[in-house]
Amino acid sequence: MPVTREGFEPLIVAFCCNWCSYAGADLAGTSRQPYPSNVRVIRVPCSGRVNPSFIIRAFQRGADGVLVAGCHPGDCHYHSGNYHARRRFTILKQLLEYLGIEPERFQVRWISGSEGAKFSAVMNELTENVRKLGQNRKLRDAR
Amino acid sequence: MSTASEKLRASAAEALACGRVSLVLGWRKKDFWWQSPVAFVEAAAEAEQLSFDPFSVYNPVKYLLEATECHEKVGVFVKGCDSRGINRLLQDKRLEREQVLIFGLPCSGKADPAKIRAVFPAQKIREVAQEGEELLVRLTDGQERVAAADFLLEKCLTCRHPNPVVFDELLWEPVPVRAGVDVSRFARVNSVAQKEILERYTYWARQFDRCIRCFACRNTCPACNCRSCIFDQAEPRWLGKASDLADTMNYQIIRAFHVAGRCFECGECERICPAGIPLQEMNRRLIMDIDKYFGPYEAGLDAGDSPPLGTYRGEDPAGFDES
Amino acid sequence: MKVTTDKINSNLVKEVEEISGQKVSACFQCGKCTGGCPVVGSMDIFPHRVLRLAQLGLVEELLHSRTLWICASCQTCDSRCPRDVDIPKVIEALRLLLLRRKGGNRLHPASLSARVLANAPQQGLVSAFRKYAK
Amino acid sequence: MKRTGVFICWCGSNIAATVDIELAVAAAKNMPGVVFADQNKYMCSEIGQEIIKEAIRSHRLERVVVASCSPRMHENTFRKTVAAAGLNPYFLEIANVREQCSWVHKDKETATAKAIALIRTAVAKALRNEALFASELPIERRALVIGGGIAGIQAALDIADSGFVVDLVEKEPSIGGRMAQLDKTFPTLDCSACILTPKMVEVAQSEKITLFTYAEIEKVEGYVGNFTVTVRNRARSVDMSKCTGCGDCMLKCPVKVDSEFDLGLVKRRAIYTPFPQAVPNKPAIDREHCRWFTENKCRVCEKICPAGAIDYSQEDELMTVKYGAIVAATGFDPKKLGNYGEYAYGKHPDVLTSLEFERLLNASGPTAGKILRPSNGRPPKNVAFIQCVGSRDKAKGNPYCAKVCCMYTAKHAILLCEKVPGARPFVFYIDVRTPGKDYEEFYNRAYEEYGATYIKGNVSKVFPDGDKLLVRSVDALSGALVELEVEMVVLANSVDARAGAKELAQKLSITTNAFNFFNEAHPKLRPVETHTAGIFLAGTCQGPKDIPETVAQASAAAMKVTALLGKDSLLSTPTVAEVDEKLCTGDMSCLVVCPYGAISEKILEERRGRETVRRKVAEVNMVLCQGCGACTVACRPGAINLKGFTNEQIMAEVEAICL
Repeated sequence: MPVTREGFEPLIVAFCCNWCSYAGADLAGTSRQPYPSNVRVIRVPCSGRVNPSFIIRAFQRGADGVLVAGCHPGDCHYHSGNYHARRRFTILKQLLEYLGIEPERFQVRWISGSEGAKFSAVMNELTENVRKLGQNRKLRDAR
Repeated sequence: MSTASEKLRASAAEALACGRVSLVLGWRKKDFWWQSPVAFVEAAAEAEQLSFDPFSVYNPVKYLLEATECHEKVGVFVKGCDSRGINRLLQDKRLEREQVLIFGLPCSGKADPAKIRAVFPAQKIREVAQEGEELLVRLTDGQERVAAADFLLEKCLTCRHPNPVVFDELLWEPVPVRAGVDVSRFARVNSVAQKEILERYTYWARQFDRCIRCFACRNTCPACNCRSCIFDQAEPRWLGKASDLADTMNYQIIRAFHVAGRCFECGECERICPAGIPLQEMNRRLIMDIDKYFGPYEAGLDAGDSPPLGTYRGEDPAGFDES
Repeated sequence: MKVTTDKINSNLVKEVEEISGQKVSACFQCGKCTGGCPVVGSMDIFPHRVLRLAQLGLVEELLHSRTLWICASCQTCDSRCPRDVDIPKVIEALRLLLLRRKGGNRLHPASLSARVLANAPQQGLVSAFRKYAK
Repeated sequence: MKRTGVFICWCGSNIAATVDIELAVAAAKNMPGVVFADQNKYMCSEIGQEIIKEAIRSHRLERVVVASCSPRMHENTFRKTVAAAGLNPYFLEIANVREQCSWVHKDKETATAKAIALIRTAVAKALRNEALFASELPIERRALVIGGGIAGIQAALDIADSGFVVDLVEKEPSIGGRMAQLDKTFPTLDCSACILTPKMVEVAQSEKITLFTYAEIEKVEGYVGNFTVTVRNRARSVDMSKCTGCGDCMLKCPVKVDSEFDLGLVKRRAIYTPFPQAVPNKPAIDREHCRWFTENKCRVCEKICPAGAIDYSQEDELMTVKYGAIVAATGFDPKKLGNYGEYAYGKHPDVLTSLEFERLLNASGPTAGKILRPSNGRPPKNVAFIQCVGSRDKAKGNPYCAKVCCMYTAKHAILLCEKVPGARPFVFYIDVRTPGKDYEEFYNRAYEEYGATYIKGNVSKVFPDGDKLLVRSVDALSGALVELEVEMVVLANSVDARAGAKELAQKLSITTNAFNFFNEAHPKLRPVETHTAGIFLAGTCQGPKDIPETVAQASAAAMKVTALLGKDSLLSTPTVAEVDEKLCTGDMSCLVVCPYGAISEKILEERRGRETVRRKVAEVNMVLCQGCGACTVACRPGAINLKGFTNEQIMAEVEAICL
């Protein structure tokens, strides 16, 4: 957990699909659109590859916010992966909120390979929202 | 002895005697008045032990997984809830329809021993039997009749399918659905959902804190029928071994997620939980969301349909910010 | 008539859209509405132009138009519109805008005497209170 | 633990200006498994790559992590580098410290911390990397083209020209398609038949092309390089080997049916070729209308045929052929106008669709090329052309633009003026769209040279008025109401996907959009490929297009086919799903979500005690699997895993990234 002089710095883990959102993140880089260094990306082939277990595990190990980013509906490189992801994470998100986890902490977004600015904006927004919430203690391991 | 039990015995004895099946799953009476565990009957002569009483609540369906490995065809008695478990196994390809002979038992609900104990002194109760709409409570010093409806298990109060949805033979006439179940089905979920977010967390943290990770909820659940459960695997270690609240939440979230769209609301997980965790409130929350986002769906009614988490529609709404 | 940034950005267009539930921006000016309108001969601003003016924020100009009171809401235009714009609803919204502006178009509960309140049929009161209210 | 080397790239100052490289190298040296860490100004340079190769040798490295630009940039470069040093290329991992770190962060301290975390994550993953190998597949060197219009013809000719064998399957008794129905083509006014017919003949004469007309696709199985296709050859009732194409039968047949080719403007016989230039120029019997098949009498054609080619006993034949690649070129249907009562189509004979008007223009059409009113056989003077009929209409038609109507209407206006002296074309339009070489100029000629009147206004209603037609509209530009009395109305009806396109898409396992046009794999960069490898698209089955675009796409598809068939073998992607049979329950949740049909059931026999028990498990076809991983999440026990992105690897990344 990076804590700087300014106080609490959240850790954001982003699962990005290789074809759209990871390319969007790269484009944010090539077009120099800054976002906080709190964000760390894990590259997956498709949002449909993201297992809810990975998300819970990230929260357990200290992530304060988790993002799953994939291609826009209809644009999935694998045709249907993001549609399955949309169903899975729709109910997972409702469940987490029902259990009392703040909705801002777990986000799903569609970011295309041409949306570098959007990637950057989403990361800024997510980091700020989570920063306001403070540290994730609810799903975090005690040790 | 009630005619219901007699009908069970006769059906089982007949099926075993003529060789239609080599094993029948039902219930038998055990040492205490509130115990009616699952019985395994392999010969017509043993059918006498079968009993169908206010406590024949256990779902015998999960035993079919092992039973069908060493028996070509197994007879099984099922209540409405149990029968949906059969469809669960059929849909999950864990069972073939020809492997089972299903005796359907329309069921107007099973009794909650705790509710009986709350009214009658536990030491005095010797037997509780169903007589029509009433429970006959035999005490050490006499007997009393009470309305069975007042002593129903929580899960039976919200039962939408008291009659078996799949069977070969129905042992008696179907029973009506209890009035008001549709309202009460999600009442508890809604009351939790209405709490403030921190209150919700505190509520669930208090519940999960009691979890001893005995996995009884998983073991009893016919939807949890994997050959090897991820929670038992070592590499990757999906679930930590520490009895830590975060690990418990991990377990409970993923367990609920794995039965999402597949849970058919038998409520055995919650009834059997030694820590009294209201697991149905999680399962039903998922059912609510599935109904809301993907269209109404009830699992276990039709083994031929497609569970909502294996399919999709292009125009599905998202339960998150899609902007 | 003059198009200015102020007019284009004015809230009047939004108001018309909100009241009518129609998106005036959907119109691509094919003119099929005007071509089929049975009362177009008496209109000073033709139906397709009503939408064009609304797109450009020229709502004030529309409010003074005779067209608002000529349109018979026969829905011929609506049934043929390839962009699914219900023009009679847009025109009705413009009429409502005028009526609201004039004021005095509905009952205010406070203005009624206790005797009236006690004796008037409730349904009548409710509808009178709500007349043209937002 | 695998001996891992970490190589950190400066990328000149691109990375080094924001990330403290020394600090990162020092940190990397302390990471679990790392036995060597180094840095270079440009890791991707010859020198940089040599450093990696040398270190692999001298430090006996088993895994390599390069911290540099995005893996989308240089992953392949470095995979080749480690392969050159004798390691499996998939032992490499990239930490993206440029695009996703140094370029988006300014503060050196936090950027360095993040870079170290990213390197740690890549190391954690690399330690769990396994050797992956692409498998090789044989290729069936034969192509199938579905649809014998200009797209299919062009694709077949180009594939044949490259030396491969092609089967061309056409549903109708002749190839030629929609283009054969046209008179002249914009913007050059070439005669359609003059440029199409030679190509049709070329198809018939090509040694490499086998033509199957009156045939349809029944079933498609298999995968790229190895499709197995069942084709239904419909009973033609004419022995093709005996028929000489003399046409006597067609003259004597007593049954008259609306000609599909002439859109019902004239009749054809029950034994017929669709049009005089048909290829093959041998008739087929339409059994639905033939008197022998419907009433059991007649047999006139059999009596008249000098070659004895009539064979009423023929039956549909199914043939099963293996193909390496498939081109879908099934074309379009003109939109049916049932929703558009306001245009009086079907109520007045002088209201025509544009394709019907095209037949009137055509020299071999019902009027031998004269524009005559169907009602009275006299030439019209004033003709209204209505654009966007059923196009750009989200209320009751297609929301999309049909793309070709603006241009062919300009052509119709010009041809009207040429054929009927003194005639006046009126074109009712919403917008005129003429992108394309020489297109705008062609449109300009229509109103400048030929005097076509363009009116911006969609026609609201066409009123039959005696023997005339009253057209009501508005000129949206002037605001003037328009009421014209015309003798003919031509409706530019929209382009629909071919009826049956959806069913064919299902057979081919390709996707369609909401309007049943076949989906390309990528709208910009893979416009002729589909999501199913080995299946390509040509022409209007993918979406409305004109002839030049169709031909270009057909040649492109042919090129894709020949590139595929020209390979020695196919390499499959190595990052595919894999089943752990011990864990597999066999409930096939994975199969349900697989978009490629790559998963099937397999019966496993295993020993349990003294018995052999059989149980069902999932099996992955490594060729069909594209590695999306949707199955891995559907699988509750985690029995199906994705190579290269395994559960173990991703969990390790999560652990490392959160440290």
